[in-house]
Order: sequence, then structure tokens, then C-alpha cells
Amino acid sequence: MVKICKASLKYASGDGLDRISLEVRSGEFVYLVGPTGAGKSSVLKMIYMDALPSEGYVTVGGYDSRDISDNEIPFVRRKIGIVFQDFKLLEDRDVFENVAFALRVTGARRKDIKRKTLRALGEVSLPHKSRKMPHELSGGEQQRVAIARAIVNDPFILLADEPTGNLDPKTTIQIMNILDRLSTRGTAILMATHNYELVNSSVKRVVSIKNGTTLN
Amino acid sequence: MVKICKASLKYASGDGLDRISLEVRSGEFVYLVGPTGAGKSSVLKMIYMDALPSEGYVTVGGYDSRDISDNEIPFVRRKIGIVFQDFKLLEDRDVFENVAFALRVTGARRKDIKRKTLRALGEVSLPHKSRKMPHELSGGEQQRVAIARAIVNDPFILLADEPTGNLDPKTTIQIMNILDRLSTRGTAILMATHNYELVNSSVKRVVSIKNGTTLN
Amino acid sequence: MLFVLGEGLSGLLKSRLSGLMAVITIAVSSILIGIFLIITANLSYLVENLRGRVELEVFLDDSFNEEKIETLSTQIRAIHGVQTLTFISKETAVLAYRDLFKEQKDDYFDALGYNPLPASFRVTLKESYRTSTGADSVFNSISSLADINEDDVVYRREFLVLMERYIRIAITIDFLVGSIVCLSALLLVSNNIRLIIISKRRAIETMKLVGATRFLIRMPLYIQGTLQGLIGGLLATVFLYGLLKLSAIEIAGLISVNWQIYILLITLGVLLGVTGSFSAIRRYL
Amino acid sequence: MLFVLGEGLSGLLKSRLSGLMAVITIAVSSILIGIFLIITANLSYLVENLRGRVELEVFLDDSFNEEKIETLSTQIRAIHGVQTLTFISKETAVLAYRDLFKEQKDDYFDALGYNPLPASFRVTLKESYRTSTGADSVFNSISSLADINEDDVVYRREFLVLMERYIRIAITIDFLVGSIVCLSALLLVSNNIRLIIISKRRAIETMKLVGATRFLIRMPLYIQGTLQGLIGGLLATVFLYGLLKLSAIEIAGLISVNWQIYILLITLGVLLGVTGSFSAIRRYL
Ligand SMILES: Nc1ncnc2c1ncn2[C@@H]1O[C@H](COP(=O)(O)OP(=O)(O)OP(=O)(O)O)[C@@H](O)[C@H]1O
Ligand SMILES: Nc1ncnc2c1ncn2[C@@H]1O[C@H](COP(=O)(O)OP(=O)(O)OP(=O)(O)O)[C@@H](O)[C@H]1O
Ligand SMILES: [Mg+2]
Ligand SMILES: [Mg+2]
Repeated sequence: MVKICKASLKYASGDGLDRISLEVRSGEFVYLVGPTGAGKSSVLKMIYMDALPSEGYVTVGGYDSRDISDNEIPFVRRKIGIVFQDFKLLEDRDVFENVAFALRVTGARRKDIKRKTLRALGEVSLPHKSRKMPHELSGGEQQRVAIARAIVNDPFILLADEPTGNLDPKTTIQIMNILDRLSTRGTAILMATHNYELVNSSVKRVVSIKNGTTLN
Repeated sequence: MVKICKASLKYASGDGLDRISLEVRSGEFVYLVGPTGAGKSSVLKMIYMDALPSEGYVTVGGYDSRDISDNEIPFVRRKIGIVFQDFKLLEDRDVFENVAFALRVTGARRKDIKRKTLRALGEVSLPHKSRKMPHELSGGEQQRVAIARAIVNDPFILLADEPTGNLDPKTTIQIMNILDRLSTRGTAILMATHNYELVNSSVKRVVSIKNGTTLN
Repeated sequence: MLFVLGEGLSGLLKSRLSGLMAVITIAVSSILIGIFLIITANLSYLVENLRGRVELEVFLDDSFNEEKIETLSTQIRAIHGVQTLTFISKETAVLAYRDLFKEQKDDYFDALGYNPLPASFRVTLKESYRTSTGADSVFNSISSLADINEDDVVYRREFLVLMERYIRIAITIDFLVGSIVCLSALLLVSNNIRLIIISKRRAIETMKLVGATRFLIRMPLYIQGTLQGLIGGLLATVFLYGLLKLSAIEIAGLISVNWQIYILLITLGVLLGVTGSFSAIRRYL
Repeated sequence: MLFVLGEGLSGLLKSRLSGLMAVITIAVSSILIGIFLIITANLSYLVENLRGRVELEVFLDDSFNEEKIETLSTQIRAIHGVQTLTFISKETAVLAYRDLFKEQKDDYFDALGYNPLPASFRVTLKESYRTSTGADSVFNSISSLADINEDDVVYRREFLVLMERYIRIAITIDFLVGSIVCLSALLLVSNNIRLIIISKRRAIETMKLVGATRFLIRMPLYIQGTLQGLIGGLLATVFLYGLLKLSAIEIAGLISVNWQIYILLITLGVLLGVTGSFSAIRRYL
């Protein structure tokens, strides 16, 4: 479903990625590890086409980085769910609206929006907080809202960039359980993390990057 | 040196701190742990007088939260070093200027600024990168610059709010070593963290908060 | 589509302060431009009025008979630039003279025993000839007719030249101030939309991440800009309408504005809003 | 202290775009206000000029002897509001008349055999009496003198009334446009400083955390605002100076400005910068 093939990426600073290859199959759960500055976030950026490789290519769903047009990028992103360490919720809307936002921008119908939003909030066990504002929630709850927003469009892959970096161990376990459940239901998950404890305690596939190249 | 006595803090949302007491003596290294939303950051805020308690009091150096004036707060902060999870470096200045900034605002003399800044960069082993811009550094290096900035004024206490939250384990160990060394030299350190691995593997004093009250 | 409109509207309501700033900026600019337009309208009205008063007088020798006068009149009418020609007989001239000097004792003509005033033609000019060069050309054509002496053709040359100079000055100032106002208005509106974009940066970033198209991201901003322009234009219209109503009491005949200026103002507001949004979006998004 | 100045300067250099915007805003506003001032100055100059020309003419009966004329002259000079009084004899009047009607054949007075023009006083007014009411009061005082008939005192009443009406209109428009320009300039400058504060938010936050005093945080912004104002004012001065030099070729005597206006413009720029910074800092910091 997602395939990165010998892709390179150069930033103005000289850093970047060097002929990275990685494939994530549907329903797979992959950890992406590596020291700071290794290029984990850059790999995710290439997948959601925020940065296009200068060499090699990336294919996501039916789209190929070599011949995608600017107008098609939004449609790639609708097939991908993205979760960040700092949640990136809109502070001026309540939980329901934050999740519904991802549907509204796709031009979904009103009825569908309500149904799908409540289903996504159900997945992360938060339907009862749908009228709370983000600042009224704990960090774990905010991250669950972000996950609900990421999955509300039924993406085939969920990209998570250190989703538990700001969370305490107990909350981290909650979030990991939610991701595990999503994965068993068929959503592929690619998660960048520093949390080796987490990585070591699981049997999932681990891809490790160092200095912009995949080691494994 | 720092004493919090039965201090309460109320946010508009209803959360906050409830009669917290905590004392940090000079040279002591204290971990502050607790789940998200417990009030760790709020405790640090009270110490650097960004939030004053509605009940109880906080004393820092010679200053008391009950009778401090707005004009004195900058002088409290000059005795405190603060480090955050997201580094908070100024992107438009190089490393040297970021560290020197904390001296310049105190009106230090030119010669002193140079000497003290290089000494602080020496403490974190970064004098050779003094002309790099923040975005050219790895996360660990950026955090070391932030620590240099925090200690350049010779504070008696260093407040660190999840300083390793964005860092990988290897870099985390580097940062912890620097903090340890500062602590043995006499700087008190109060560090809020989620990293139980870190907390469990050390013999330092641990204060844990839950729902706005100290448990221990 | 509904979402886009809703976002535009709620953007306007939410970014209250900077939105208000934009609306006020547009309103103030439109008012300035409106005042400038009214002044221009009055100025050109005044100019037309003054130019319309330009006429040449051709004094006729007492020796000319009726036939001769008829021939001359036909000849002058045929000259390029002549609009109308009126014959003023010696008798009419006396009446006009008496009218002009009515406070003087009337014994002048009586004492004289004969009428010293000559008959004359009063010649008005076609619109395009109501300039100093146009009047000059007519003057030359008439003077060069046989039987007409150059001294007998009189018109207020100095007045025309002076008036043309003042018109040029007035138009220059008018144009200068007008263009400065327009330019600064555009600058400020665009700056305001830039502020709005900065304040919406997080929402825009999130929109991009969840797969919003360019259209969906930009359209609410355009709508917001257009609405602000519309409201600003309406405010300007209301303000200027009130101002004119008030000043009409003072100034009576002077100000001549028709309702078209209000339509123009609203259009101007909307245009400022749209252009401002457009340039800000192109540069900062 | 050096640090504060340096921060203000580097702030100006770094925030290039929004800094430029602020400078341009101030320059444009100052230019507008400058043009408005020049127009006002010219207007009041023109008004003084026109008012200075207001004078009353008192026609004297041919039967008055020299002594009588002397007495009248003293009486009129004693009236409140009279500035100067000039006696115009019958002979001078003829010369003036001939001068006025020089294109006419000269046979009028010759034919008449005597001088029909009366002698007269020409009365000018003190400055504070150069209004329609002031002139009226002098008119009444002179008319009420024995031997002087009301019909013999003549002045251009309609001209004065008309002039006063136009002056009122001009001042109203002038004042209105001027205050709108001033107000919008302030608004825009403050808005610009607000933008700068927003863009410096992180630096300000960090300054607060490392123990910078309020003075140290705000002073650079004031300096930046003041500098922007100064530069804006200087730009406006240069622009207006050039403009006046250019238009002086066209307009000759019309525009009368002295160097004080440039000092005023620069002061105005600085004032706009400072006030703008002040209001923005108070509200947004
Ligand atoms: N937008 C950018 N412009 C320039 N350089 C960049 C940019 N983004 C990342 N880099 C550089 O590219 C390298 C890889 O960065 P990236 O963020 O992908 O690393 P990472 O593995 O996610 O690190 P971390 O664990 O700190 O999040 C780093 O050296 C970084 O400085
Ligand atoms: N500025 C604020 N306004 C309103 N409520 C706040 C504010 N800051 C914190 N809170 C609330 O106060 C409580 C304590 O927050 P605090 O940030 O101190 O927790 P924390 O222990 O640092 O959590 P974390 O581990 O997520 O950083 C939370 O419920 C939070 O929502
Ligand atoms: Mg990263
Ligand atoms: Mg915290």
C-alpha cells in the first residue's frame, strides 16, 4: 500500500534522507526508530507528500511521487491519517468539531459527518466528551481526539510521529491499545518513536534509521 | 532555598493545585512525577512566579509570593534557570547569542557576557558550535544550548519541565549526565518528567503529584 | 460549499478585532476616496460651468448695413468651433449698459444726444473649443474676415488662461491625493488579511494535513475579505450619506452627487476587500 | 542601555516586511496630512488676501466743501473697525474711470463738458472687522453720520457673504478629511506595531523567562516605533519637498510653504510611531 523506494531528500542545511527504502503492507504495524535528527519525521513527510523525494519514489495508494500534481496531494492525504506528538487540535472548536473538521473539508454530507464522527469518537472511547473544548481535556484525551480525527476518513494507513512523547506511561499504554486495535482491524500503522521500552516489549516490526538511511 | 507551603492555584477551567507543599534545598536533585494534568508544570510556574498561589505561599531566594511586586519578578527569574521540553530557542540568533541573551537582558557588561557565555557553553560541551543556528543542531544539542542559557546566570536552582521528552534514550542520558554534574556542583534541580525508567534507575528524591496534590 | 461559506462567516465573527480593523480600514479608505470623488465631481462641474461662460464679442462698425451684418453672421457661424451667434443691436447694448450702471445718474446718453455703443455679435463656443487654444483659433478666424478689425474682437483671454492653470493645479492635487489614498488603502487591507492569515495559521496547517483542497483553504479567506469589503463599503456609504445630508444644509447648491456614487463606494469596498485578500493570500499562504 | 538600542535597531532591520509596511504607512499618512496642511495654509492665505480686499466706498456730494470733507474724514476714522481712509477727488476718479474703460472712445467726458463722477472716501477695515457682520457694523456707523446718505455708502456685501460661505465649506471639508486621515493613520500604525509584537512573541516570552524587566522588553519596541516614525516622516518630507519643487514650476505663486512644515512632518511621523507603539504595546503585550 505504501512503498518508499531508494528515496533521497535534501534540506538546505545539507541533512536529509539518503536512498531510503521501506514498505508497509495493509494492516501492518511498523515502528520507526532512530536518534534525533535521523530522519524519522522526514520519512513520514514523504509519505504524506509534504516533501517529495529528489531521487527514488514513493507510492501511496494509487499515487506516485514522480507524477503527482499539487492538486492531487489533498486526495492522497484523505487516505492517510496523521497524529503528532503535540496533538495539533484547533483550540477554538470543541472535540466534535475537531474530528468533524477532517470530514467537512472533504465535502462530506451532513448526515454522514455526524455518524462517522461519533463512530470515530467511539473508537477512542470519547463520545461523552464531544462538547468539551481541547483545553479542558488531559493530554491523553487530547491525543485520543487527534487519533479520532485521523481515522474518521477511514484511512488505510495511520502515520504517528512520537504520539506518546508528551504522555505519561499509563496514558501511553491506553493510546498503544487503541492503535493495536486499529491495526488488527486492518489499518496499517507506521509509528515513529523514541520509546525503546515500548519497542522492546512488543513483537512488531521495527525499522531503524540512522543518518538518513535505513539500517534494517 | 525554594519552599512551597500549602499553596493552591485555581485555573478558570476548575483545575489547578490544591494545598501543595514542597521544599527544595540547595544542591538537591528532585524528580517531579505524575500523570498528565496532575499539575507538574503548574508547580514549576509557581516557582518562577508566572502564577501566584491563591492560598499558601512560595518563597524563592529572598522573595515571598505574598508580598512580591510585579517589578521584582524579573529579578526572581534571574536566580532561576528554566529548561523546557521544546527548547524555546530563538530561531533567528546563533547559539552564542541565544545563551548570551540571558545575560544581556540583565544588563551585564560586554566582557562578562563573552566570558560567562563561553563558560556555560563549555559546561554542556558545545563551545565549538557557538556560531551555528538552532535549526542546524540535533535535538540533543538544542537542549544543551537551552541548558547553557539556563545556567549562564549562575542560578541556584534549575527548573526542567520534561527536558528529555523530545529526545532519544542515548541523548537523554547525555542530558541527564550534564544535570547530574550541575547538581553535584551545588545547583539545585527540580525536574518534571514522565520517564519512569529514568526515575526508577536513580536514587534521587521523587515527589509525585496527582490531581493537584503532593502524594509524597 | 456550505462549509466554505460558513468558515468565511465564522472567520469574520471570530477574528473580531482584526476583522474590525479591516472593516474600519476599508470604510475609512472608501470614505476618503468618496470625499475625493465628490470633490472631483464638483470640480469638474464647476469647470464645465466656467468654460461654458467663455464667449467672444465681435463689435461691428456703425457703417455696416443689415445685409453686411447678415453676411458676416453667416461667415462666423461657418467657422469651426462656433456654437451659437447672437446679434446685439445698438439699442440692446444701451439697455444692457444702463442695467449695468443703474446706480449712475442717467444723463449720459441724454447729454450725448447720440448712441456711442456699437452693435455686436456674441459668439459662444462648442464644448471642445472652450480652451485657450480653441478660443484663440476662433478668434483668429473671425479676425481674419474682411471688414473685421482684430481690435473689434474681444474675449477674456487672461481669464481663460488663469482658469486653465488653476484647473491643472486642482486636477494634479486631486489626482495625487486620490492615488495615494487608493494605494495606501490597498496596502492596509492586504496587511490586515495577512494578519488574519497569521492568526489562522494553525487551522490552515491542520486543514492541509487532513486533505483540504487549495480552493477550500482559500475560499473562506476570500469570502471573509469580500464580506469585510462589503461591510466597509456600506459603512462608508452610510457615513457619506449622513455627511452630505448634514452639509447640504450648509452648502446648498454646491454639492451635486447622485446615487451612483454610493454603488461605486460599495463596489470599491468589495474590490478593496477582494484585491487585498488576493494579494495577501498569494504572498503569505 | 546599549542592548536596548541595539534590539530596537535590529528589530527594525529584521522585521523587514512589516517594518517597511509601518514606515510606508507613516510616510503615506504624513504625506496626506502634509498635503492637507499645505492646502489649509494656502486656503487661509487666500482667505486673508480676499478679506484684505474688502473696503467700503463713501460717495461725497459735490456740494461738500473741503472743511466738511475734513470733518467727515475725522468722524469716519474714529469709527470702530476702520483701518485706513483714503480721499479720492473727482479728478482722481476720472483718471481711474478712464483707466478702466480705456478701450472705449474717449469722447464721454469731453462731450459732457463737466465731471459727473463724485469724490469719495475709500475705507479699509481692521482685521477683525473683515467679516460680513463687521463690515455691516461699519457700514451702519458711516450711514448714520449726518450728511451721509445710506445709498452713498457702497461695499460688496454679496461678495463677502458668498466668500464666507465658501470658506466655511472649505474649512469643513478640510477639517473632516484631515481628522479622518489622522485617525486612520493612528489606527494603522498601531495595527502594524501589533503585527510586530505578534511576530516577536517568542522572543518576548523568552525574554520574560530569563528575567528581562518590563523596561527592557518594551523599550526596544518604542525605539523601533520611533525610528519607523522618524524614517516615515523623513520620507514624507523628501516626497513633499520634491512634489512642491515640481509643482512650483506649474503653479508659481500659489503655494506658500516654509521650512517649518517639514519639521512638523517629521515630528508628526515620530509622534505617530510613538503613539502607535504605545497603544499597541498597552493592548497587546
Ligand atoms: N524543514 C527542514 N529544513 C531544513 N532541515 C530540516 C527540516 N526538517 C528537518 N531537517 C533536518 O533534517 C534532519 C532529519 O530531521 P527529522 O525531523 O526527519 O529527524 P527525526 O528523526 O524526526 O528527529 P527527532 O527525533 O528529533 O524528531 C535533521 O538534521 C533536521 O535538522
Ligand atoms: N493556563 C491554563 N489555563 C487553564 N487551565 C490550565 C492552564 N494550565 C494548566 N491548566 C490545567 O491545570 C491542570 C494542571 O496542568 P499542568 O500543565 O500543570 O499539568 P502537568 O502535570 O504539567 O501535565 P503534563 O504532564 O501534560 O505536562 C490541567 O488540568 C490543565 O488542563
Ligand atoms: Mg521528528
Ligand atoms: Mg506539563
